[in-house]
Amino acid sequence: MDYSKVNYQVCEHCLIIQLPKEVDDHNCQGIKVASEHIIKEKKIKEVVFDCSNTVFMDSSGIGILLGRYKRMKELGGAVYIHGESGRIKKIFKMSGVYQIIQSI
Amino acid sequence: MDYSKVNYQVCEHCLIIQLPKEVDDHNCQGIKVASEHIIKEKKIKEVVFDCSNTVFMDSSGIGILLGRYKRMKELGGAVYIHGESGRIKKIFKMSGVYQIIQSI
Amino acid sequence: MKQIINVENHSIETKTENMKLEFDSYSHNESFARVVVSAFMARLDPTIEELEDVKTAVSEAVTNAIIHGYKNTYGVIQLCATIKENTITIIIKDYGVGIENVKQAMEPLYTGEKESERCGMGFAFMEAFMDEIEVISKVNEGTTIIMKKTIGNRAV
Amino acid sequence: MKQIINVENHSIETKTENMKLEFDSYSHNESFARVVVSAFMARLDPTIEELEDVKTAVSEAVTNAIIHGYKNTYGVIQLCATIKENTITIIIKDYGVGIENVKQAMEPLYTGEKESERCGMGFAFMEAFMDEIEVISKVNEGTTIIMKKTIGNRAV
Ligand SMILES: Nc1ncnc2c1ncn2[C@@H]1O[C@H](COP(=O)(O)OP(=O)(O)O)[C@@H](O)[C@H]1O
Ligand SMILES: Nc1ncnc2c1ncn2[C@@H]1O[C@H](COP(=O)(O)OP(=O)(O)O)[C@@H](O)[C@H]1O
Repeated sequence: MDYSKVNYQVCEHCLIIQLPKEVDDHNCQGIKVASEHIIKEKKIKEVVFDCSNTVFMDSSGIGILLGRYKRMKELGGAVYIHGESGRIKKIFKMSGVYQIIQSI
Repeated sequence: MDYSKVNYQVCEHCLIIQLPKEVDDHNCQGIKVASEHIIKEKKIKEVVFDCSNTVFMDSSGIGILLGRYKRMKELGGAVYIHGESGRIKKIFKMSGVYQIIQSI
Repeated sequence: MKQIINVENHSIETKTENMKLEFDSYSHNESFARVVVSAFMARLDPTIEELEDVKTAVSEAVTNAIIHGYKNTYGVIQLCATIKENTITIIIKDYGVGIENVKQAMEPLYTGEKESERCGMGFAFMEAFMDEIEVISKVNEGTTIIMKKTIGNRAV
Repeated sequence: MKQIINVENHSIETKTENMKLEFDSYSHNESFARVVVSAFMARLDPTIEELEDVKTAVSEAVTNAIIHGYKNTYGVIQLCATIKENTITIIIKDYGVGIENVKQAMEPLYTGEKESERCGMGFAFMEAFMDEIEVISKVNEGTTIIMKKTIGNRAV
């Protein structure tokens, strides 16, 4: 019943952020600080948002993606999306995320 | 997502009533009329309440059971309970149902 | 929540949380009320048993408001819930016919509806599943049920 | 539901159903509001797509009330929903800071919170997922969002 769990996994210079079941403002609150910290400490070059557990996302999720995208661009790194399902794909399409972030 | 479906199955002179997932006043509204009709038409001697799909029951469910119990007693027949899980068992124990209706 | 509090000074332990719901006395709202209370209560991290106890008590009180309070008419039902520390207080109110003799109504097996399939165990279930219950009623004005349960009282 | 109607004469096709919910502007109530609207809407038998559309719009409006309307303070959020035939109308109201320029606020990608991780797509999502949206706001008095969606409009 914990819809808000975020998981961080570091693999060489790649950070994989496993997004929660429901991505909203409340469940996103810790992501900015935690990911910025890891990106700095572990000299991260690539950030992957794993959406394979995610069934709900509102514009707060888009904010988080774009936030990391800008940061990684500054650092000369990259951001990717992975594992998104039908509904989440629709949200990404609508908000133009695929124009700047690639799905792998 | 249909929590209110009731199924009736007749086997010789036995009527099996499959109770819905959630047994409350709303979901019980058709049971009295439908079962009385079948009991009369099919000369039912035994009524079995199948609770194997039921996860919620309030006192409306007890009312239904006791209603059929009284009716079958008048007709010289019997009522049984079947397939009840932990929570439903607790409700039956609390309300003294097991003192008059047997679980098979 | 009674006052505006600043985020910085805001301590999660002492805060009170409130919700108030109004809905029509249609019988399909019995399950709606259960879902709302379950979702509100989730923040207390109840056991499944505790959750089912509260859902059952809410179901009884809402059903009574619908079938006894408003009988063959329709009206509004109010459901207020407050969480303070680990205690949930639920108030269910109707503006229906009211109860003439509350003491008698609360007796186990008493039912005012002899002809229907009511078993007279609604109040008994509310008492069994909640820690406290109070009934306030006035004929032609309506009925208010106040119920409390402390969550996580595993030792008791 | 505006009048008391007799059960016998009561036709299920034409009835209006109402609910009104008040809750505190804590961010964990974003998901609470979604659950309540989902449960209320279930009676329209929406497709998963329609349900998700409404949940997303509600999430946007409630989040805005919490983070923009009440900023660093807390207050009450009101969520009213009405079902009439197969149309759901949802009204979300806060008593917070209000919006000075509604037209600008509704522009896609506009956000008043440059420093946070808001992307300025809240209103765009509400417009995309609902059939109609109206915003009424007054500085220092609060904001009201009125949204409508007809369910089962599969041909459109
Ligand atoms: N909200 C209410 N408004 C009017 N009468 C009520 C209300 N709740 C309960 N009662 C009266 O109290 C009686 C006992 O209630 P209860 O123990 O729930 O049993 P039951 O609902 O099975 O009759 C009811 O039959 C009814 O006469
Ligand atoms: N309920 C509200 N109270 C006050 N201001 C609001 C409210 N809703 C929206 N706004 C203002 O409108 C802007 C745009 O809102 P929106 O499109 O949802 O984008 P975002 O929330 O990502 O900033 C917000 O940044 C805020 O300044």
